[in-house]
Amino acid sequence: MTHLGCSLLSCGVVDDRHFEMEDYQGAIARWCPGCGDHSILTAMQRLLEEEQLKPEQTVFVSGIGCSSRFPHYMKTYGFHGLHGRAIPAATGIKLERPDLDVFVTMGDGDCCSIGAGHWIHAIRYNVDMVVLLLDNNMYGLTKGQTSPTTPATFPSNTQPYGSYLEALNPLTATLGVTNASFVAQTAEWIPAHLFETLKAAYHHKGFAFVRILQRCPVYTEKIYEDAVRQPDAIEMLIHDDGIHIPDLDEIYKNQIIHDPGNLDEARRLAEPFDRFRLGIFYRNEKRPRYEDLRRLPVRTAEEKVELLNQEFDRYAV
Amino acid sequence: MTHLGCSLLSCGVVDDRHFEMEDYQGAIARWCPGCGDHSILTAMQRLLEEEQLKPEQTVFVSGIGCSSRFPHYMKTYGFHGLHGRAIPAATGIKLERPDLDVFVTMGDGDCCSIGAGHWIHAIRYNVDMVVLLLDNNMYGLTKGQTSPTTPATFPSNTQPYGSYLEALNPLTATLGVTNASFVAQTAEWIPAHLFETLKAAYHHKGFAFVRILQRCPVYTEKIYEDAVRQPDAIEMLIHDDGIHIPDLDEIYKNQIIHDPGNLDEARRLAEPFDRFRLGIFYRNEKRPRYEDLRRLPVRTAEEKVELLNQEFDRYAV
Amino acid sequence: MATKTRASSEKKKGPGKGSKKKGPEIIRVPETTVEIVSDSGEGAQKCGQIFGAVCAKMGNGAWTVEIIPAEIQPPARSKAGGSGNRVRFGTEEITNWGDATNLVVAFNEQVLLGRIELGALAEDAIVLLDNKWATHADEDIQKEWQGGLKELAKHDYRIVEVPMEEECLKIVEDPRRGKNMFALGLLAWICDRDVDLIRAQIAHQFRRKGEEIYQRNVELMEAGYGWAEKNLDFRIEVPTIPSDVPKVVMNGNEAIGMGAIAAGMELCSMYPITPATSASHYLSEVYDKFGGVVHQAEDEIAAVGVAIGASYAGKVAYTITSGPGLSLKQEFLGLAVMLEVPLVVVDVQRGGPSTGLPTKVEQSDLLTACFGQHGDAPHVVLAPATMEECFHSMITARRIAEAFRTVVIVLTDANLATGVQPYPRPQLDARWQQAPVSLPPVDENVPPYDWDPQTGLSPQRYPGQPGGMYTATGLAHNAWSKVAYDPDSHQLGSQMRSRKIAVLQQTLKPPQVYGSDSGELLVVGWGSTKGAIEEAVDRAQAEGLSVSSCHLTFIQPLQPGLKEIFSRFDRVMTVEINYSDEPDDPYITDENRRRAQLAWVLRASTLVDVDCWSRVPGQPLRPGNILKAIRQRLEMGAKV
Amino acid sequence: MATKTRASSEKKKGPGKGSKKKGPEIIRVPETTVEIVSDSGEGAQKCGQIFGAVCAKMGNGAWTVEIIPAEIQPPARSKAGGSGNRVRFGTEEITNWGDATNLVVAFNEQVLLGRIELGALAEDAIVLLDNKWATHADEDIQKEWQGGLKELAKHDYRIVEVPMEEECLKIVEDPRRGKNMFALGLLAWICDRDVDLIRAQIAHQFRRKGEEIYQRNVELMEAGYGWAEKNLDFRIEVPTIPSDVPKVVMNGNEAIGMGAIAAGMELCSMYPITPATSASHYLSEVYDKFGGVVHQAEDEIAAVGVAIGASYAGKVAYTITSGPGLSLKQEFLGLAVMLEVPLVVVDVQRGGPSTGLPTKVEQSDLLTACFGQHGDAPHVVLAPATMEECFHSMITARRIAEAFRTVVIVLTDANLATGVQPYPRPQLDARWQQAPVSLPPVDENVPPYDWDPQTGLSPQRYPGQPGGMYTATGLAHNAWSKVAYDPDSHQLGSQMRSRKIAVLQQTLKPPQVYGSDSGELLVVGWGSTKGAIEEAVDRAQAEGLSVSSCHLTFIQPLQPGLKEIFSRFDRVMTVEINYSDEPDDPYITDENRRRAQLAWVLRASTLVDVDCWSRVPGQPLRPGNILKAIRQRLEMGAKV
Ligand SMILES: Cc1ncc(C[n+]2csc(CCOP(=O)(O)OP(=O)(O)O)c2C)c(N)n1
Ligand SMILES: Cc1ncc(C[n+]2csc(CCOP(=O)(O)OP(=O)(O)O)c2C)c(N)n1
Ligand code: SF4
Ligand code: SF4
Ligand SMILES: [Mg+2]
Ligand SMILES: [Mg+2]
Repeated sequence: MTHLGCSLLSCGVVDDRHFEMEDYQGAIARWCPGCGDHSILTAMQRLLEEEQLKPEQTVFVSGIGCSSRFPHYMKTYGFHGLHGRAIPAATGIKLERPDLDVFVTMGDGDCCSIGAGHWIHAIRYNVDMVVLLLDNNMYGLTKGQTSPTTPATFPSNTQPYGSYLEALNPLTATLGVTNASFVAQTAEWIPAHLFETLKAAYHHKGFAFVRILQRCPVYTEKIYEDAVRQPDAIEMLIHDDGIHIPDLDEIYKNQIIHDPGNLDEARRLAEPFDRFRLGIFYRNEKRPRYEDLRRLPVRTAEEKVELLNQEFDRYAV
Repeated sequence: MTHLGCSLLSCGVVDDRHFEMEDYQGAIARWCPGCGDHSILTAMQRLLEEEQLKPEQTVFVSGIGCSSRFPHYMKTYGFHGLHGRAIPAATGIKLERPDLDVFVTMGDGDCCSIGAGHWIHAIRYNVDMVVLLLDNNMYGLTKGQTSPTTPATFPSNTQPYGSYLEALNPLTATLGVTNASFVAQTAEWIPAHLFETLKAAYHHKGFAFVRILQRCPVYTEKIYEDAVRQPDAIEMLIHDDGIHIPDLDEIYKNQIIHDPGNLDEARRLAEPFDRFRLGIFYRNEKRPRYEDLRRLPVRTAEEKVELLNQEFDRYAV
Repeated sequence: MATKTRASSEKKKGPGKGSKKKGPEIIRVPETTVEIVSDSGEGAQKCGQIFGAVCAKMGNGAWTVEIIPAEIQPPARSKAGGSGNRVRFGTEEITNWGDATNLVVAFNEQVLLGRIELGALAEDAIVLLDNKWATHADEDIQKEWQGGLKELAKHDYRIVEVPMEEECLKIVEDPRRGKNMFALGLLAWICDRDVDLIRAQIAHQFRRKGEEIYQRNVELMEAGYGWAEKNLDFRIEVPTIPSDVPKVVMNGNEAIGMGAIAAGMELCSMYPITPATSASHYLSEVYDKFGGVVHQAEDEIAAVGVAIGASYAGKVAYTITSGPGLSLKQEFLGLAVMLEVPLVVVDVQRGGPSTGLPTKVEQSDLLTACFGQHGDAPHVVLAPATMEECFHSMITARRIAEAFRTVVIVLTDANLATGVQPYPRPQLDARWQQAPVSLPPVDENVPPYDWDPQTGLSPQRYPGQPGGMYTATGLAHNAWSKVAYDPDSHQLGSQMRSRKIAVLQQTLKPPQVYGSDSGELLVVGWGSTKGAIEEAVDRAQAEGLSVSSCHLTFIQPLQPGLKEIFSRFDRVMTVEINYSDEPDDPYITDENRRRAQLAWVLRASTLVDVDCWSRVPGQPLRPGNILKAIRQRLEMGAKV
Repeated sequence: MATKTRASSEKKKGPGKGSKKKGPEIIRVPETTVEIVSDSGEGAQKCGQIFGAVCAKMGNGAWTVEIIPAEIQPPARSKAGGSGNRVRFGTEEITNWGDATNLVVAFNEQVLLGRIELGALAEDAIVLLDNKWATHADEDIQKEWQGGLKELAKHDYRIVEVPMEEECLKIVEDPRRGKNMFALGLLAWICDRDVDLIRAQIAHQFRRKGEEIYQRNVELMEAGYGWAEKNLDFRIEVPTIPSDVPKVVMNGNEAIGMGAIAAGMELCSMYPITPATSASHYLSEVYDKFGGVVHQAEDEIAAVGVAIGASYAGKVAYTITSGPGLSLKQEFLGLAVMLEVPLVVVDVQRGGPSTGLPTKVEQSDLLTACFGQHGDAPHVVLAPATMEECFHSMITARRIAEAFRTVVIVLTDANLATGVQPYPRPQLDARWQQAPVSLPPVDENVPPYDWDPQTGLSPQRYPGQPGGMYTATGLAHNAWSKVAYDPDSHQLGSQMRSRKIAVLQQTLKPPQVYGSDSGELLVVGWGSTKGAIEEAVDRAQAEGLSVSSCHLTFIQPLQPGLKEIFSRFDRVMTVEINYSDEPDDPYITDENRRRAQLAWVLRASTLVDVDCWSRVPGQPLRPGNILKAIRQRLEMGAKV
């Protein structure tokens, strides 16, 4: 928590504020009615309330897309940057200000298409942040173009006769990257599961990647229709170290016991794209975090001048 | 092979040329003495000779880096483009001219760092080409900066006190991407294995990704030193459907029988970065290829004018 | 002051004022502007599109502009949430969106107020307003409605309350999905539109939705038509002049797409971005049958890279994007210039900087189009001004790209992209299609860059040509495409790449002056503002002002003769949709004033003191505002 | 004509000509240029670096330039493969690399011939050449050697064959790893350099290699010194003037790195690219102890994104790159302008376009630095001209970035980056370090963009400030950072972002004129060409020509007073290292001539007919060539 930039924080008075859900509500959400993003927003506000995060110590970072409007709807600090580039900005924020809680929301185009390079590398860096992929399997904001996660043969405005390729599986892709430390999947229409997953992600120290299956009634209504209606279409990964919500046992009867520590098994389970498996696929807190690897000494201005003068001595005529 | 752009080809005379190795030799290679790229160049020229590829029907595409000088040293067509962007250029060439044989050479910075997004997506597209990662675990051309595949703690000019992160494993990353169809690893200092791997890649119909362990005596001399000296450091993946060079059995006694059709196993075997496992990890010719999915009708100019006039009719006042 | 007329549903409010029998008042005008505006999702855009197309098909000149809300899904009944379409049509050709709306159909009073705040309505506009809100179950809404009416009363509008909801409910259960067709019917009767044409256009719009939907929509339209006939006491007549010239009507993005097809290009490599994407939607639908493909790449960099790879190997390919995408493509554009690989880039400009105003018009990418690549990378920039020029610019662009082996950037904008205008149907030429690629063997003594030392031109060489093997490289190279770091090779290569553009310049014609050849003020423009500028000039001339205009198609290289033309006017100023400081702003001096982008280019090129008047409203410029600027500049006196 | 002197190894060729007893000829000059050139890998660069540093440390003015081969690993003994260093040093300050070399040590005749072809040598140069090739086992090489000597004989050089290999073999087994120190010894004796200083410098160079290597290198150096003493009959004397001003000597990239540290910046987020990378190498080595980090990102886009994220959240961060990287960063630069997040970008220019000449100097990124972002994105561009200015520019850049909440691009180039020059040791100021970030609570009624309506300035707000929560957005927004698509908000935001730059301009001083205040010709330059231009002006004035010069530090905004200054000269021309067509080239007219980049900016800004003389040799410009251009332009007569 000590950091040059925020020295004032450490000498602050005791903070006895209590925050309600409303304290986290920013502008009125302007997503379409029935858009899955709404429930993600609610779950997030619940999480912040439950964790009593200070609004001013929390930053939401996003790219461009429907999903990337997220920061505007939170009453925290926000950074609504460029399409595909949420992660570099978030990395900069966290490197400069490790005292802040950083959340990233991205769409499937944002994260998996234009942002793919940053995504892969961020998994490696394993900087401590919560990273949400709001996956509606389509480019929403630009009005319906095929995304990397669009299922094969599903039509869009750029591939009107059906998507050419099999969908990219964000879970296996993430799990393929060395230093992955937290990979989970949840669905926005199961609020309890969504909430618990966000919470687990928040408590993970490292890069916590969560793919959220998200309905877009405008462009991809059909895709999650069955999964929403038929709980049997869903397979819950449960484990003592994972997520297990007993209340849901009655509804979601397909359960797989999976130890999030098992990478091989995680990859195997993540493989089929057409199976909706929810839960924590992988978690490993022992992975090195980039920011820890380079924690630095903090110097006063005078010390720095002194040190720089020593440098000059080396170059003196 | 039929294509608008090259109709002249189809009405050519019978081609009875025979090509020697020299026929594939372009400018004199300007890599450092002892650079592993030299032997890759030789193996490639051998392959072209063995396959009797027509120089004019072959295109080498690269980015920027030591390894990316490759096209200049071949006497074929070449495209030496931008750092990290070899794959999009190669994709364009192949989409426009399916009749050409396309080879891509990239460095580890080129492919896995700045080019990571294209790499991931190219695996998905599965366009038919041979893609070589010349992995010297370092930025060579720019004189020694840490690359994604630099082993942890190995020093460079940008991380002089040792690389911060564990190396990215290009094999698991590739195998994590949906639609991967050919993934192999070889080492330039084992010419026979290198050659057979290139050959298998060439004969694969689809995106054939080969990581070549490549020595850079200038910046990363130490990294492959042991593996070069001690054949026991190497584990050969062998299989009837894979690569098996009986002549090498005596030298490389560590052998793992691995069926390249087995994806789970491929991922498991690819996992440890510090083990030098060579062979074909995965091969699947049944994966859809982007260019096949969108094969198009060929129209004459007159037909097109006719069709466009029909379009105008729809918009007529 | 127009008389306020309140028509209302007979059923509810009893018989309307005055008897309808004596026939409606006929408002006969040479042109009018009609607007339909609703909450987003209520279909006002479709209604407007059909109406605009029908106007064009009936032989009127027309120009439509989309009204796009700021938000993805703005809340219902919010001022900023208005969505719809604005159609200006007239007896003669219509070249721009005009100043203000004369007739508006609004689905609620809030979106109407939003439009009024933006200054969209003429002071004597006729307003048709759904009055269901007066009796809405929610009292707050009733109050808003009352407040809204009070607000409206401050203006001189002629307001007609229409029971749209009520009438539609007779036909459909959910009037949100039908009111737009009812409104279409209203407009059809008022403006005396051909009902058969409307039916055909409805059929086209809903071609993928099946017969039932079509029927219901027609029924709704007819209901609106009937209601208007029964209840309204005015009609607007905009005569048409029959014409023998066959015409087509489409928006600029469709024109770009068709132009690309007509130019024989077969690979559109793109990444979605508003407002460029609809061009690729169009192409995706039809390209297959032409043997063309739309490749949606993983990002803009890959998109242009794929296009360049294809151009290197065969036919000229192109990429379509908007500002942020153009920024990302710059490195690759420099490569194409260096490799002398032909490439066409369409930049459909939107509001900037950064993500800016993604759906709105602006002309602020001119300088980045000219100078956005690092190093000296000479290439071509041109800007069509109309839907028709959008079409033809693609044919020109391909030809220049190929003949000069260079990059051609075509600058359009959101105004052209989404606006609709009829124009003479192009005569297609099969030669435009011709594949340039043949693969004859190459004489080994001819280098791959066989530059003509005078012109810098050289023929392109393609993989597949026996004996011609070479490696294209972005490094400095000599004619043999060998890496060459010596001073002479780099100087020569730079010279050859520059010379080509000078040679192209010599083939261009001076631009035409619109209006008198000399005078007090010359207004210079480029791109989609042409119609508005010329209309303003017409009006100024009618006022007796000494003003002409001149519209540039080529920005790089510039057309010849500009200095000479400018010298004939006391004062020259550009009118552009980008940002410039006003001369009298605080802290602004002649030295530090940020000038509009074309003005900057013209000053450097001609050394004439080219002034500018520019704005960034996220909307097309209005002729009336340009006229005001003209008057004001003339008052300031001569400056050249 | 200098007399040719052939010294040779006593052992082999018997006693040298003439007796050494009478003491060597002393060539006393105010300055001289020395060059050492070898195959790459033979260490000539290190030798030159040490020699240059020693010259500076002895109190001479100095300027060094790296000689870099075109290839990664050029073949041995090839003309294009020469690698080394060129050191110009003098009694007074030396500001540029000069025209030609007076004394050269070459390890083989081929690299020497390569240098001669490039015009590097003065016609009366003294050449010391390893003669081992005369007796080489390979007959072809012997023949080459003979041919080479014949070639050399055509010039007026004073050639001294030195048995370098032979002498080195007495000390080391592999002379490839030692000849450079022997050569250093030769030069040390010839130029009478302080041997203790040399030893210290060798110790510094090989500080990581251990005592043994140090000892061996010193021994080799001393052997060279001794050999020269015994065999050579001339020495060169360049007096030093003792000075009280403490000085430091370093290259421009080190100066940039130290400047960043002095400016209190702590995050350098970069991606490797020549010739920028060495700055981050320097920083990577020392930054830890200052609490700073070098973040090597996955690509240039991420690099600048990380910097912007950090700047948004705390202290100004910076990114260092070269042309191709700048192209990739453009989208993010536009975002920083829009968010008003301060950011410093260093662009170490190299030859373009595209990958171009990665190791060589050019000044061709000026326009893309100014206009490379889509949309209207006003920001600052400045260009240091010397190593000293490199240092101070980082402090200025941070302050402007912060005070004006904008992007500052610092343009240096490969000439500054790798060249070495002594300059007065900066007096550090602890206030430069000060963290701007404090996190007091915010009054909820104050918007995050609390623009002063006059100046456009507003204080930055940081995460962590209670009550100040807002979302920074690249979309058009109002003062509250709320997305706002209405015309007024966008116009206002654009205005505020532009106004700041105009305000900055008002704080700048007019540039100084070097030489007379008025006259026939004013030469205008920017960046690393300053020394060469001023030297050319000095010489021209000495010839009686009426020439002055003027060097600009700020390119955007431009410094005030330019038009006024220009008006005092008959003719104004820029001298730049980028491409321009010559006025008399085929097809080139005044209308289509591509002009050098600063010339273009100045024309637009001042409307003065600013001419240009520019070249892209991949080398610094020579004062002699600039002088020629001055003479030629003066012959053409007045043009303004
Ligand atoms: C550089 C750039 N390219 C393209 C765009 C246009 N664009 C905006 S959002 C978007 C994709 C939206 O899809 P996704 O990321 O899946 O988010 P969603 O809207 O579905 O939540 C695109 C292509 C842009 N703003 N910037
Ligand atoms: C856009 C861009 N960024 C950076 C560079 C500088 N650069 C050239 S090669 C290279 C990396 C070389 O490393 P690698 O890809 O591993 O290839 P190698 O030289 O090791 O074969 C870099 C960073 C560039 N040319 N272009
Ligand atoms: S378009 Fe889809 S993703 Fe976007 S707001 Fe509407 S429902 Fe949500
Ligand atoms: S630096 Fe390394 S990779 Fe590059 S040519 Fe030399 S040995 Fe090969
Ligand atoms: Mg999406
Ligand atoms: Mg490498």
